[in-house]
Amino acid sequence: SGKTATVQPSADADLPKVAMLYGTTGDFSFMDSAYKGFTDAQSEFSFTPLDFSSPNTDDYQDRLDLAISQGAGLAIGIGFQYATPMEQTTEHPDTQFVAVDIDKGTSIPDVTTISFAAEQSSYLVGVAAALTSKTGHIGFIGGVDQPSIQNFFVGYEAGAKSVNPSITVDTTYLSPLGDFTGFSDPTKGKEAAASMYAGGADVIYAAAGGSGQGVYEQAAASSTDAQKNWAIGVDGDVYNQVDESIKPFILTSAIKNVNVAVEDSIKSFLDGSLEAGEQDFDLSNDGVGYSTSGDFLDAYTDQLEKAKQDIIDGTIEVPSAV
Amino acid sequence: MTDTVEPTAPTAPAAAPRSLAPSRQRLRAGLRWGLLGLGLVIVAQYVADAPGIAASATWGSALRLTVPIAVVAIGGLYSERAGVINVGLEGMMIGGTWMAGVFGWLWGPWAALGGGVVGGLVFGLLMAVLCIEMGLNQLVVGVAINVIAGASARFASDIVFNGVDGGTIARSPRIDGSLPVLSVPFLSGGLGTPDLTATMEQSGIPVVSQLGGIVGGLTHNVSLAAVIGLLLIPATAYVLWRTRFGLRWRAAGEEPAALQALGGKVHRTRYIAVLVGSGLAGFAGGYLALISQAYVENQTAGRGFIGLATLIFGNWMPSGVFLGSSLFGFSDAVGLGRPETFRALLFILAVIFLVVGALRFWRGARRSGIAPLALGAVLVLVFLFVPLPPELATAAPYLVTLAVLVVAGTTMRPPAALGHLFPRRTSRS
Amino acid sequence: MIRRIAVTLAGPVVSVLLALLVTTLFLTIGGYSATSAYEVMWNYGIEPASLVSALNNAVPLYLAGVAAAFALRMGLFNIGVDGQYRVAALAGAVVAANLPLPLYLRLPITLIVCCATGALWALVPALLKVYRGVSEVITSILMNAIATTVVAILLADVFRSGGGQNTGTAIIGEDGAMPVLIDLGIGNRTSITGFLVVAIVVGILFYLIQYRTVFGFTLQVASRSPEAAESAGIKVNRRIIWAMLGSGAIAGLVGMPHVLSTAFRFDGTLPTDLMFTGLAAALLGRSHPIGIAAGAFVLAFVERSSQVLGLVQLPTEVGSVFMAVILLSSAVGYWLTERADQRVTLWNTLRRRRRETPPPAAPLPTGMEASR
Amino acid sequence: MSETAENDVLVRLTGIVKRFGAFVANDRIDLTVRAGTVHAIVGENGAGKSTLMKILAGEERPDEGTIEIAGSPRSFSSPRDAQQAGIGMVHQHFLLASALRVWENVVLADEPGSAFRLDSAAARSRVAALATRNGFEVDVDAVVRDVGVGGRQRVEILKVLYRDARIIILDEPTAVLVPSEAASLFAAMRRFTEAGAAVIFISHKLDEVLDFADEITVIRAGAVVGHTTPLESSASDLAALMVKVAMPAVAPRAVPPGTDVVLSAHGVTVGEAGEVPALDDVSLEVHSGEIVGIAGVEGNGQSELLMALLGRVAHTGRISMGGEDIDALPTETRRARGLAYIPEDRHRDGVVLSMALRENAALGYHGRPPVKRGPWFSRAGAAAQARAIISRFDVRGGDPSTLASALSGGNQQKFIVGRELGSDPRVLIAAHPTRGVDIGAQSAVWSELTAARDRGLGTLLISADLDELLALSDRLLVFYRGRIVGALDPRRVDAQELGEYMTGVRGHTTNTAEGGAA
Ligand SMILES: Nc1ncnc2c1ncn2[C@@H]1O[C@H](COP(=O)(O)OP(=O)(O)OP(=O)(O)O)[C@@H](O)[C@H]1O
Ligand SMILES: Nc1ncnc2c1ncn2[C@@H]1O[C@H](COP(=O)(O)OP(=O)(O)OP(=O)(O)O)[C@@H](O)[C@H]1O
Ligand SMILES: [Mg+2]
Ligand SMILES: [Mg+2]
Repeated sequence: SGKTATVQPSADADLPKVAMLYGTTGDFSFMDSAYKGFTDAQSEFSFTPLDFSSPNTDDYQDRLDLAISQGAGLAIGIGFQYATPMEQTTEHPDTQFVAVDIDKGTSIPDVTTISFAAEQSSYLVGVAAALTSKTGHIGFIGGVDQPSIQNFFVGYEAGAKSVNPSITVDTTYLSPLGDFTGFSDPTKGKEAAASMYAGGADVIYAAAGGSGQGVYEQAAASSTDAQKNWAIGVDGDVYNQVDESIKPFILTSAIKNVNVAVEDSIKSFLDGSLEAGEQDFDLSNDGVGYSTSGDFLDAYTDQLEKAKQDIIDGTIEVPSAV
Repeated sequence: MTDTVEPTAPTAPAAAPRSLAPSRQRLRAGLRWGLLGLGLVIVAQYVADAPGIAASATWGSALRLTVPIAVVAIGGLYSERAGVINVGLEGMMIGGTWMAGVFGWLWGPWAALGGGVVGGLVFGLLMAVLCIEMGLNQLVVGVAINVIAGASARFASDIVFNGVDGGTIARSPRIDGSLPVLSVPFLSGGLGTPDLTATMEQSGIPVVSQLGGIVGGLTHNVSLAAVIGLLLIPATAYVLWRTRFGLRWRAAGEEPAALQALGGKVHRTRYIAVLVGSGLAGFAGGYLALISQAYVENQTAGRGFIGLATLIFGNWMPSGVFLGSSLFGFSDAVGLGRPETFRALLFILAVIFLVVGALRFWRGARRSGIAPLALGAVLVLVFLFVPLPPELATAAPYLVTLAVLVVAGTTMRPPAALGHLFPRRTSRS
Repeated sequence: MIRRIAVTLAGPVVSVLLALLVTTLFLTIGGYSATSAYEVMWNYGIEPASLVSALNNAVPLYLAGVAAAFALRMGLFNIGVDGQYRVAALAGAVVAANLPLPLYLRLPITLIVCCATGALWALVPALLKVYRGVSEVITSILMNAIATTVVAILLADVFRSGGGQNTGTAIIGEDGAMPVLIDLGIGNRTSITGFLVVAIVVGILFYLIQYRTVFGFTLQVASRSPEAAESAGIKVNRRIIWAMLGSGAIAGLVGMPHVLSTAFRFDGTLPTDLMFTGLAAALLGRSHPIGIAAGAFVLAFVERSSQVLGLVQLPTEVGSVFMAVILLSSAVGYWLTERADQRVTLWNTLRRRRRETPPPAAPLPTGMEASR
Repeated sequence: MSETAENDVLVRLTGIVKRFGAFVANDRIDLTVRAGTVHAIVGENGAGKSTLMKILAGEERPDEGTIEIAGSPRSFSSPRDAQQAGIGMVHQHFLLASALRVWENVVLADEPGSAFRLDSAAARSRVAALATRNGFEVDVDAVVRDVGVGGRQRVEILKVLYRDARIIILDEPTAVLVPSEAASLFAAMRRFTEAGAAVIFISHKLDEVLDFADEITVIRAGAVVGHTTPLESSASDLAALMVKVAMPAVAPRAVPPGTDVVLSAHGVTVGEAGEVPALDDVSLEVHSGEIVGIAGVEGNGQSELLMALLGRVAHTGRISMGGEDIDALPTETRRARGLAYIPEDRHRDGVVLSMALRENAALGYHGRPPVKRGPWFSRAGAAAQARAIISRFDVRGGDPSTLASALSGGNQQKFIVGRELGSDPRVLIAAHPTRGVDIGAQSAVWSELTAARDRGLGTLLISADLDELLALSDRLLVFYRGRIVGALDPRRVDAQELGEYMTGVRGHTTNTAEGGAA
């Protein structure tokens, strides 16, 4: 990445400007994925990137204003918190707004809202977990006890129960609502997983950002010859992120293609086809899904694909927490 | 070690270690309390139907969660015993995690621990120079170190880790390998011997299986880093009371002028204490990084502050720090487990509080018996009738510590010169 | 007099210069260009909208700083401001949204409820300190964590309004929100929040109580020498409780600018770092009301201007580094200026001595009777 | 004083100058101390005695001048250097870590043992042996916090002896001691000198200086103004040299004491339930215009009586002021009703060292004008108070904006006395009002106390200084083990008899003292 500070290149003044408004990278999930979409787009298309990151939780409006005042043609806000500022900023004739990861069914005039059906992918990994579990006991570790994470759990549980209605699903959140240390405390993640594995669960779905690392490590550490323990990753394909020694224990990951959403918005903005309105990223358009890296799910491909098709067809109604 | 939930925790450390004679008595008392505690745990397990409370997983977790808090608190003890308030423990710990990430990534797990110490020392040096040399307000410096450590760790990660394979702005590349784990031979399967405690735990026989779970959890597969961390506590007690430096160190925190008048070197003693303490805080950070096999941004999650609280809870005594941190670690482990385990903990607390309250009433100290009795009664009611919101479990360690403080109270005896600047002697000008 | 002002001003100036120096060092080592960073930050920071925003953002920092300072003057380290303001903000948001009264009644009641909630939360450490001898630092730390859980439970199970990812309380309408003080109307969002008035009132009250009343005097005595205080008829335990209550009451207001002027509800966007930044402001301003105000503004200014760093591909952490360094350098800056001031005083005295050519021996002290 | 051989000279200070900023604390001081002698240094408060001693003990560096020890010039860069040269100092304000044990305080920084082990057994036995050898009764394992003043003093001296000092400096060692303790200290001093050591001894009590010193050096305003021996001078000569005032003396009283009782205690008991009470069923009365003295070895209930009268501890029994019960009243109200208080330990509860004299003048009087104006604290009013105290009581070394810590101990004491007497109180409780105060100031304080008495003030005087008690009191009560064991007439009692009461040799327990010596 460019480390030398460059004052805004005026030579590129005629290039369209795309601003991305986000928190901070390094959460091993959502923000990182969005940021990846932004950088991928930069290498593929030609536009001037405006990178507005902030660790604060109270300056969403500021960042939006900044994007407008810097002449951005497109402002992509990452996170549901952008819904309100984008709704309240009614005058933005020269700037198109995209709000990523908004609740499904939210419509804001003149704004492209993108939602992800995370419960659907969670349903599928729940099916996978139930099929793989030998003990009839699986677990879920959430980073922070907030709706977006509860949503993963709700889908996961429904998926698992669809396979084995009597399955036990343990659940632990590492920190309460409003305390974000749960997303970055691998130590706690590891201990929570240790407790769950010891209590009989043999598959754990970790929707816990950076704390997930502890869960993955524990899956490997607590596996014995007698019992193999699995972990399921979230957002990106965790199999590709972890160390070789951990890979054999990553059953699958529930994928949320935030990067695709960001990159696609930029692409359609550049070719002039970006429309305001709702976009749902779900199983039907591969906006969410599950990974098969490691090929541990080969035996269950048919069941998983059927469940996926049923969801797309609407035969299965996946519950949601948001 | 079964006295982790010992009821009299905060009052016990007030007694200074004296001569050797009463030590056997204390051992016996400890044993007695330990057995009572064990009995209580067993009862709680059946009453609350919570196998988790006596499971080796819970006790193993408790041990592992205790270590970083105990070590960082001991680090704080070093500096505060010498008279320097250390609010910067969290920052030093952050420095430790970060440096452990670098060292561990480059040179493996042992280096990670060493790197943790180095990372702590960087901020310890800053604190020492600013507080001891320049005499700046120790609270200001502590707070500043916390802020500066957080900001510069991220800044430095951007430069060092970002773009390296497996590293990001919020994480170091993986620390490959881990420190050896130890188990006690013939008890918990060390050196390839049969794992007696595991057999006991699985036997399902009352008392035997719980004993197996608890002992097994505390002795099976304990990381060498945890062992080192725990050994630091008695080692610190030894240094504090059995070495010449220890005497000067205590004097520097109690009455530096007396030390100086006798030709001791107050500033040097304080430097050593602050630096050693920061190194230990960094060590605690390194321990965390080893658990996650990488530096992860914000992974200290406020443990430095908990360590500070534990230090005060433990009345600036190594034994008190141990009790405080194990209380915290145990409740943390329970909070991460199944909800009924948390209910079992509530039951245990309720019984302890009721017994303590009743004992106080019986001995005539009625007023001080009211708080434990009331709290115990409330806990019993909660245990019997109130469905607990699951969020409450995450606050378990804080609530338990607060409850114990309310019941026990303490005669806090901070070092007399804590926070006092001791100016260098006016030299010829 | 001029010298006193100069000395007072020199502290902060030296601090800022030192902070710039250290941050430049950081940036240069990191391979960034410091000057371009400062340039864009400054240019953005002095835009009217930025100045207004910095002013508005300085208000909660100021309140947090004053809350910390209120306890600090009694020698108490209220590290629990954090929990106090979060609990109080939740209470305030609920009251402001639901109280069926006109604004002129609802707003003051809301603020009073916030103060009361914050004070109540601070009462726990105070009582434990007085009756159980437990240091307020440890109980405050515990109460912060417990506040998180209590807020989470109340928000999730009781006060949550609406679904979706947002976990906020009900929206506060016009009738409950803080009116805008002035809308400067020079571009986007250049209205100054009415909380500025609240902050000024709190600052004045703080100054009067702490520096001008007998009560403030007794607090000072109680903090510096509890024994002397007791003998002089000052009840130290009561001062501890009052100081914590006062601190907690002010802390209760910290979250309200966000609730009543920005988000119009209590939700996940409530900033979580106000205590430490506020504490930094208090320390920068040496617990003096005007100093804290200046400190808060500087910190808010830096925070706001660092938003623009992304334009030059610089990480926003530069802002945090700068803020952290300024905190340290403020202490160092004061140290340096004090040192210099002492030197100057000594030098002046010696020079005056020499000019006066004093008699060889000091005048003999006169007997006691002679003076009567 | 015969001409002693030059090699007997242990200490020779020449031309010592010490400045603090622009202030000259020591101005070209010369001092010669010989082996086997007790050398006293006297001088008024703030004369620079302690400073000079600190220089000799290596704690301060002189700006000019030389130090010769046993003939060879030395330059001390730390107390350690001075200790190695055989110099040990007992400080005016004890330098003891009160949370540490006696033996720990003694061996600190010179511990027996190796780098990794402190040989505590050896340390304890060495300290215990040292104590026995010197006749110092002290429990080496006691925590210093629990040791009384006399004991602390012995610990301080043990520290010096432990380091084999040949030159022992005692800075106002007797200020806090009762006569019996002082006597044993002097006996010990003699033993040291007989063994060839030199003792340098600072005191404001001129009679003990004349009794025990071999040589006397007088310092005024940082300079040596005289050198003499007890044979050559009398107390009044010394006093004249020091401050040019006469010895403090109290004129026989002209006004008879009043008849109305201004302060009374009936059956007052202070103590923890189940323990021997520290103050046991004490009753006493103070009339207007009367000074009631309380004698007793420190720690026999005097402090508890003070605290009870002040309203700072829980007690049983009845206390009344001017006929009204004040048991239920807080300290604040008692003080507002005219109870003035000169504390035992000025640093503990007399002044706030880190505050200016202005604020200190308001201490205890912050609830009334001119300091309190409505709810406001009037800095001008407080400053005026401070200025009045400073000029009326000749407090030297500061103006209202000076920090209290910048005053010498004696001047702090004068400031406190001035503050308490300046408020026109009805009752004064005075504990050790002239502790650590030079003679000039002492006579000033005494005449203030008697003047106030003549104006009708009822005073309860607690003092360790028997001369003071005998000179000022109208009646004398003796405390022993928390009880009143004697009510004596100061005009008819001598120090010997008083001492017997104080140590419990004589005296039956009387709980009522009104009848006593009225
Ligand atoms: N760098 C250090 N790290 C750890 N401990 C130290 C260090 N330096 C000194 N100590 C300890 O402090 C104690 C005193 O050391 P120091 O060198 O100050 O002794 P000293 O003042 O020279 O004493 P003595 O005069 O008896 O030799 C020793 O017991 C030693 O263990
Ligand atoms: N560190 C210091 N800084 C500034 N002034 C000082 C310092 N130490 C002493 N002084 C001043 O030097 C003078 C001499 O002080 P010193 O303590 O030697 O007096 P002293 O003769 O011992 O008086 P006393 O009988 O009251 O103890 C005093 O005026 C004191 O205020
Ligand atoms: Mg002196
Ligand atoms: Mg040595």
